[in-house]
Amino acid sequence: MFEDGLIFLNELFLERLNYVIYVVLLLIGLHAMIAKNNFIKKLIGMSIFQTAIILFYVSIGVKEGATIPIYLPEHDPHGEQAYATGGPEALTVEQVTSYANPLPHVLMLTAIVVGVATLGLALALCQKIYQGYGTVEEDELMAKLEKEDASSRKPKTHPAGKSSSKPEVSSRAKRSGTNSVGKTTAPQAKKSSGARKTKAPVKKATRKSDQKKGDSK
Amino acid sequence: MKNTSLIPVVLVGFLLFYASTDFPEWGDPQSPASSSPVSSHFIAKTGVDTEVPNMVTAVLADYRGFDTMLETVVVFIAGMAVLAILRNFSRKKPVKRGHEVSVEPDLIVTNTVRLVVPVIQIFSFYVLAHGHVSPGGGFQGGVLMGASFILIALSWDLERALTRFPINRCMVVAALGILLYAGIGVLSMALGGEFLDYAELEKVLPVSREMARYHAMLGVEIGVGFTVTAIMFALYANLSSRGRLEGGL
Amino acid sequence: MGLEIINTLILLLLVVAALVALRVKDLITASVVFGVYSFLMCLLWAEMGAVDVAFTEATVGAGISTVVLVATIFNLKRKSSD
Amino acid sequence: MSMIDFQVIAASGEVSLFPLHLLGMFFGSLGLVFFLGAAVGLIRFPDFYTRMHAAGKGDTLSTMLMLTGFGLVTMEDFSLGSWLLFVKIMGVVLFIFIASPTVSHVLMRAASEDDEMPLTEADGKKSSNKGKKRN
Repeated sequence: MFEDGLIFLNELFLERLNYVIYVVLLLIGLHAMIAKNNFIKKLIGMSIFQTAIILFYVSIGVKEGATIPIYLPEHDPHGEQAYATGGPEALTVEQVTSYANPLPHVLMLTAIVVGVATLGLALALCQKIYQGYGTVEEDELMAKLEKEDASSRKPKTHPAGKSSSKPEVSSRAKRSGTNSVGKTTAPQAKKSSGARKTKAPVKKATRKSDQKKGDSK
Repeated sequence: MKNTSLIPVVLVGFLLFYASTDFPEWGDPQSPASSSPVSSHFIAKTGVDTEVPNMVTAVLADYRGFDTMLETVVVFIAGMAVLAILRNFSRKKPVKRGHEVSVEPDLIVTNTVRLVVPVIQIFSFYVLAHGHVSPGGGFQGGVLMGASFILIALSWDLERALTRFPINRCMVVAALGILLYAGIGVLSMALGGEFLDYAELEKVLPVSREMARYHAMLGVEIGVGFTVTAIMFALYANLSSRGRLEGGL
Repeated sequence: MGLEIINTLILLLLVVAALVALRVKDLITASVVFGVYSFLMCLLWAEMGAVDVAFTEATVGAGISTVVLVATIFNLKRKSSD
Repeated sequence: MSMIDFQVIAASGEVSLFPLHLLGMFFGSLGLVFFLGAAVGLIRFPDFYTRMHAAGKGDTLSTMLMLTGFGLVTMEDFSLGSWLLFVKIMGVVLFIFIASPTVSHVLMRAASEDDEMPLTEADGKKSSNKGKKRN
């Protein structure tokens, strides 16, 4: 049992180090994406995750003792040597095994470029979040969002809610100030803001004024 | 949060380590991925079919041309999205950033960049056009070209780079690249083949079937290079200036 | 055998670079170390025979992506809480 | 190039290649020595400017030396292909000769704009009295 484990470990760490490192990097990236607080750190973790998967693909395409997937001059079917012996011929099986597998390389080549494009997109979103909330830390952002949410739900306890609904009404009143209806909407809005106890009446009042405005037009 | 995140990480790690014992031996030529008929076909037949010595370029631009076209479209869409998210047209003075220093562009740096940028651009053309015979191709050449414009923007300021490559032209060039790519596909369709079946281009090009594929691949790579150049520069220009397209880094 | 030693060395350095990039609190340092990580990855791929991928990673990962990260961090806060 | 190749080359009588390889290996090892010096300086020097001095100069010179040595070693015969490779490597050397000092200059300038003070003699005396804290 113990020796089996030893052989297993030996095989894992000496002959398959590429696979082990791929798993380790993937886990590092995954942990960073879940646990890190800063969005930029999360994005770096995402990139590490991505490169780990690319590492996996490229390691699968490796052949022992093979060269890079570009034809050697003597193997090139359209090279000078091939024309000397006759028309272009496909490579034999032995010659095929002397080249690395090009398919994973192609898949990963496009993945890298698309990866940097998506990284740029994510960074643009980060900048937009920073412009809106002044932070890219996850916990601060969550706290701010919760505060905003709470203030919009319970306007009595939080003065911020009052200010958020009041300018809306007043601006509407201003806009329709030239209309004759403007005089009727303004007192209503005042009344509603004065007699505000729950959320529902406020909404009704603003809706009513909206309707009136719409009717007048 | 930090400790609970360890649970999925450990779980995934355990599963992957368990699975990694079933992976093929490292560097085994008989592994499923390497001995599959698809990759063997690519290695054996690329030179016969297309006259391109670099298999990666051939597979990228010819055998899997549809895939690459849509990858280019993905890059294009990402650039458009960054422009749409960040672009700021307001004339108000921006809020000063915390560690901003406004200095004259450095004499040594600007002169070095003046020397180096043409070399980089010529090298990017070389990489793009020589990608059939050596490592390289549209993506690499395009990124190098975009990097040369980014270098100008870094050493002087963004306006100077934008006088050479305005953002409107950037987007036009990006769209032109995809148009070139798809246009070659449609052209081969019009000549009686399928979409992106470059061999049909022998009817308009004075070369053999294999050489027609070679030249069509070059055209496709140029299209990819256009798009990637423009999008890389647009990414930098928008991200470094918060969408205002003015001022240095 | 010589290549295997280099391979092992690069693989171990990769893990170190990834951990350092995620542990530093200064985000500029983190992005520069991430550039180092990308470059090590590029070396590894060149060693494994994927020259095209290595070339792309050298231009994209070590060039553009670091620059874009730094450009963003200049517009955000430089310090990270973790 | 391993030692076996040398023996083969020496045995086959193509002695004219031997000095070129030897010269290339000499340049390569000289570059490694300078690299070691740069690394030691980077660790041992006390403040940012001296460290950049070590890194900038050592890096530039050692990279150029190593690349030159590499170009000489790959010079198998004097055919057009090997000349082309040699010229390409020399292009890289020229590029590094231009770019690397500029980069260290930019780093220095950024530091001086960031009010990073160089270590003066007074600082050295103070820190030597306090103990080796700045190392």
